Amino acid sequence: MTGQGKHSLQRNRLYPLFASLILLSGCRADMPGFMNPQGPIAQAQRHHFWVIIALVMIVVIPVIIQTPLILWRYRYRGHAVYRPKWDMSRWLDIIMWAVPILIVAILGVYIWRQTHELDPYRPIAGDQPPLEVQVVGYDWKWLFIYPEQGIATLGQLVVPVDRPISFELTSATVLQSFFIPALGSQIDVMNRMVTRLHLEADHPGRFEGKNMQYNGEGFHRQRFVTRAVDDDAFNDFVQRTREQGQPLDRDAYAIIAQKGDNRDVARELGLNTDDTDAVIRFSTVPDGLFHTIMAGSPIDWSAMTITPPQQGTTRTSVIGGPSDNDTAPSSDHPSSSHDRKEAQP
Amino acid sequence: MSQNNVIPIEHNATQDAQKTRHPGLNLGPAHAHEEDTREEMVFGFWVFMMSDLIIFGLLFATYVTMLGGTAGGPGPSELFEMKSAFIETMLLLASSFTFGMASLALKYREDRTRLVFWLVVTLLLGVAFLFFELKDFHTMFDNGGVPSRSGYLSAFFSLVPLHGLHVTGACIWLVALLGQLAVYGLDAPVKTGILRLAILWHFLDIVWIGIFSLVYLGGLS
Amino acid sequence: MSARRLNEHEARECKTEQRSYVWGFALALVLTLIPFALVAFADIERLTLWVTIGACALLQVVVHLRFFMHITLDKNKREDLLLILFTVLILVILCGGTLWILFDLYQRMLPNMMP
Amino acid sequence: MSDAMSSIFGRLGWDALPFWSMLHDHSPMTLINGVIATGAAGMVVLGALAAIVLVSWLGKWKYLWSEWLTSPDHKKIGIMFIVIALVMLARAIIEAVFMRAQQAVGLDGGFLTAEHFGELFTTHGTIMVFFMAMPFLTGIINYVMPLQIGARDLSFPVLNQVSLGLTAAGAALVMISLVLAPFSTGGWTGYPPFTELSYNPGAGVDYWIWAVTLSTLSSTLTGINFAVTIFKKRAPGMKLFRMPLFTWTALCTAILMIFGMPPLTVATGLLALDRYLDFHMFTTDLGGNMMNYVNLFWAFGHPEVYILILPPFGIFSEVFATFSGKRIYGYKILVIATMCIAVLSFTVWLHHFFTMGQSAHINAAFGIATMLIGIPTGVKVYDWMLTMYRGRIRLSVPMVYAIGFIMLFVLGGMTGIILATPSVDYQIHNSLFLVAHFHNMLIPGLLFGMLSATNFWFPKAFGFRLEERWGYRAAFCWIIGFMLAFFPLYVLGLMGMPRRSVAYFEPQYLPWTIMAGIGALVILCALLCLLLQLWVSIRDRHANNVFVGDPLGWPDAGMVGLLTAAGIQLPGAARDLQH
Repeated sequence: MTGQGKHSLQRNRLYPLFASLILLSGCRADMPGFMNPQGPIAQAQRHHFWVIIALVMIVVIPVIIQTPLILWRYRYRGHAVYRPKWDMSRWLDIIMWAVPILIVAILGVYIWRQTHELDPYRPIAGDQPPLEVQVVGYDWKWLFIYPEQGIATLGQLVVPVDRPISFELTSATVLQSFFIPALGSQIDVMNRMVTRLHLEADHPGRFEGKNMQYNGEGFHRQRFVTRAVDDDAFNDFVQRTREQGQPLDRDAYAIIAQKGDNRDVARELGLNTDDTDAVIRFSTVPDGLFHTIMAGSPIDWSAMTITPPQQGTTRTSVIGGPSDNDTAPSSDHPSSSHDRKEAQP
Repeated sequence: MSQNNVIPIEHNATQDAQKTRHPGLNLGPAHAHEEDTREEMVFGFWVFMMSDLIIFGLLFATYVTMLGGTAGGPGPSELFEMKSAFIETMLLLASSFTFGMASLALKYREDRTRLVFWLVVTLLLGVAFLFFELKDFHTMFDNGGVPSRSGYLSAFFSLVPLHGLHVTGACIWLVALLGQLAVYGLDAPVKTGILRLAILWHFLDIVWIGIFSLVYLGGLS
Repeated sequence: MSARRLNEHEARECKTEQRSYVWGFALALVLTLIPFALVAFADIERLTLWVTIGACALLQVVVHLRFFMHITLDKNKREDLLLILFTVLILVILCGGTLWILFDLYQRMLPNMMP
Repeated sequence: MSDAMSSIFGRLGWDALPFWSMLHDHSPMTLINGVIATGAAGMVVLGALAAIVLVSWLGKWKYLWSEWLTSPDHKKIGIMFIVIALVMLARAIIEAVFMRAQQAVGLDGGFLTAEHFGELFTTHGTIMVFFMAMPFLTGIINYVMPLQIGARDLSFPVLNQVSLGLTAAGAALVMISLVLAPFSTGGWTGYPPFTELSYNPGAGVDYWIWAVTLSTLSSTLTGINFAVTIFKKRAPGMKLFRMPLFTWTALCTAILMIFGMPPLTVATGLLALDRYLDFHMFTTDLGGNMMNYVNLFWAFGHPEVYILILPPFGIFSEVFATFSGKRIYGYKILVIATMCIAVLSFTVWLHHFFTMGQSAHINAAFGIATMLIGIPTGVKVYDWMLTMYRGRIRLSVPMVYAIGFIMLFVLGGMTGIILATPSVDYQIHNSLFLVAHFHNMLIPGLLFGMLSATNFWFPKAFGFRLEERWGYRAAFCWIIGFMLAFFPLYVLGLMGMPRRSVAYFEPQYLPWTIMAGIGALVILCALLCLLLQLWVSIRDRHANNVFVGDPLGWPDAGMVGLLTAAGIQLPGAARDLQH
């Protein structure tokens, strides 16, 4: 990825300095994570990462270089000067305290500003209003609710490119940590609490998403794919989900709430599960589902209005034309929505 | 090993033995020898108390953060009674004073009768405090204030009964010391024991100041 | 097991110390009665009430330390005074930090836990 | 009958035995894991039996009981602490090798079940912190510090025995968990609500709570003992600012133990109340609030980090001075820096949970406070370099560890500053980058320090030197193994690999996990070298005797300082060290 962001200038200057680390990290082009950022937040984080390394190197490099030199020069059998009683030098002391204090002062100002700028609660400015996504962590899967669109997905998060995404997150079970490394910050999710996160993707693509906080034996399987697509493809995804997804009703929810990963849910729902990226789409979601889960109160299905399928026009304004960027679902599972080999828009 | 040959270990016994060299409670001129060896014991106990104080402090902070966690259960205004809190406070304060009298009896007169008298009074006050506290808890339980009801009540029952447990421990220690007094007389270990118990007793009274101010008065106001 | 006879100096010292205990008890009593009376009888604003209760409690702690536990500014008590002050510093850091962090967290994600 | 059984065994059933599931389920995965678990349990049982048989065969029960187990002597208690630490170190390293081996083949598979892996990382962390690091440094301080200040023993010898007993009991619990019922899978931090009864009803978390609480109490009492000893039992003339640096760091560590351990006591105590008495401190329902657990745990956890690292700082100060044949550079500055670190360590604990959702100004404040600690630490590193400067450096075994420490520790410091930056921490929190960082601090810092101290002071304790060739081999294996095992984890962390995951699905991770696996094997070699070093040294002990014609024994730097303070002239080698 060649950087196109605002920080590209500094990066170009800094990177040759750290060629060794980049070499260490191997083939950068397909390196997952924020070293290969796909959004402004991750890009800024990579930038901070290198700035801090550069500043701290002022203290670290002399130690790494001088220690072997001292070892050689003052070796026991050497003939260098020997001053066993020398144990104080005012000037050296002043430098030794002043340099780190200065570095920390610079870092302190820098950190104060960057921490506020990259606060996950802080909305990202953009031309379009942010896309609202509600995330619920289960043992061991993530449910994504699109409240404006009235749909939900499991195991896959589809977001439009270049549009800020505003997440509200909670957990239906224990502490978890929601993380899409290529896009930016992780944030803890906890039952009865709502955390906020703002991200944006500026390149289309498929990125790994995961849980970072251990929560039992299925922890390593609690993954999802983030697909960043253009607006048309996103609208198409919404449309298709409304038409072909299955309702998130009491039975489906009971399956989700059990322990198990995406594949287990797909199997229980009777979907084809030979894929590691089992993707389940829900055409309707009970209103206020997220906050009910958050509060831990039992979901009263009868009292909740179900968004009627295929009448989404009342709830959304962004349905585009039927341009078909997504592959069609398999014909023998009309209600399922596996898209295993999506074409990249 | 070698160090024993060369290092004089003991403190100079004559070195201000008459003065009270250690802070807090101390023995008087009649106890010059114990005064000299007891210093580490008492200082160590102070350090232990300070470590304990951190535990209490964090439980106080936890209690404050859990004030909102009543989960629809009973809160402070429904559960606490001003009268019993006041009685408990008075009992504990009085016991602190009577223990002070006991310390004085030990320090100056080495008067066993007077010492035992004040210690017994202190013990009775402590037991009375515990009785009222338990009665309080009983009332709370009757009114639905059980720790499993809510996070708030859990925080309450991890703070206040811990103080009660300390008082119970102090009372048991006091009984043990009275026993030692009866069997061994007023020897050095018993004297330092009384000193340390006095520190614990006053310390528990200080913790109770926090409890009645923050938990009871704060909750009732 | 009769009491030891005190010489004149000791007797005076004993008297002084006894008086100090009584003083301490009286002060502590007053500082206890004030907040209880305020909560029970007075009808004042909550914040003022809390500040008064807190001030009385702090004063009473000082009274206990001074009169019952004999922590003074004397040089030979310096070690314990420092120990206590250091403990107070750590307590302030830990408890203050706990309250700061948790109430901030409540505000941002758990508003119903705000008391 | 069944009532009696259940009152004895509680929730324990036959399925608590490690081979039980293997008997009923014959799938390869269960078999492999059953064999591993049974092997571990067998080693515990056989090890205990072997020890019993050996002592009986040698007829040493009475000696063991009266000279060691009931001895209040600080030197013997110190040595027993170190023995516990070494046994637990061996176990935890073997566990680490299993974990690294699993991840080396863990691309969508591997040979360990997730449950088993969870127990491994939990026991590894718990053991390394509470039953390796703490006993090791407690043992060394116990042995050395009273000698350095000229005290005959600690202030409270019986309390010292109690501390040893508590630690031993905790370590025994962790060992028993290999045989009866598996350990917790909640990690060494034991975050609720995962460790609450509703999510984790088994005995594992209870093992964890009891083991950790016992160790915590032990450390609190030890801290009190050390602090009072240093304040009250110094020999005349041993003013505070004449104390050897190791004693200074011991004092600061003791203070941190006294004030840093109570938060953990509170956290585990409240968790225990939740589990046993149906409290709701950290539950998800009824007003419980797990964030406070995290807060309390790290209010302990950060001072703990400095409890672990300060004594090695002191040890390295002595080692650098001794083997450079030179005075320590900037004694007073080092003391002041140590005290700065000790106080600052109470102000930074939030950086362990930057991602929990608090405001940016809190994150930034704690991030900056964290970086402040970097200042005195950096000064210390430069002081050590200047101690070597213009000296005559002998690269003995303790010095090799010290050099490895100084070079690797600054790298760990750098990654520490990176992690202390909240905006970057949002990326690498909970990832293997973090794991690499704290191993980078604790292996070159704590472990190298302890091994350095062992090599340095062993002759003082036993009268003969540790053999050098195997010592060098162990040291180099440690340094190389550390780099091979943990530098790849930095890269993996940057690629977003979470810690504690038994398997992964990104093929890009594979080369790095394999490299880390090889590193773990090298570390295993280092452990073997250590054992061989001990064995060879004991075998050739007469050749390495240091007490020939030297009535003062082995003069360590601290002793020299002490003797000088007491105005005593030293013969021979000791006098060289004085200048």
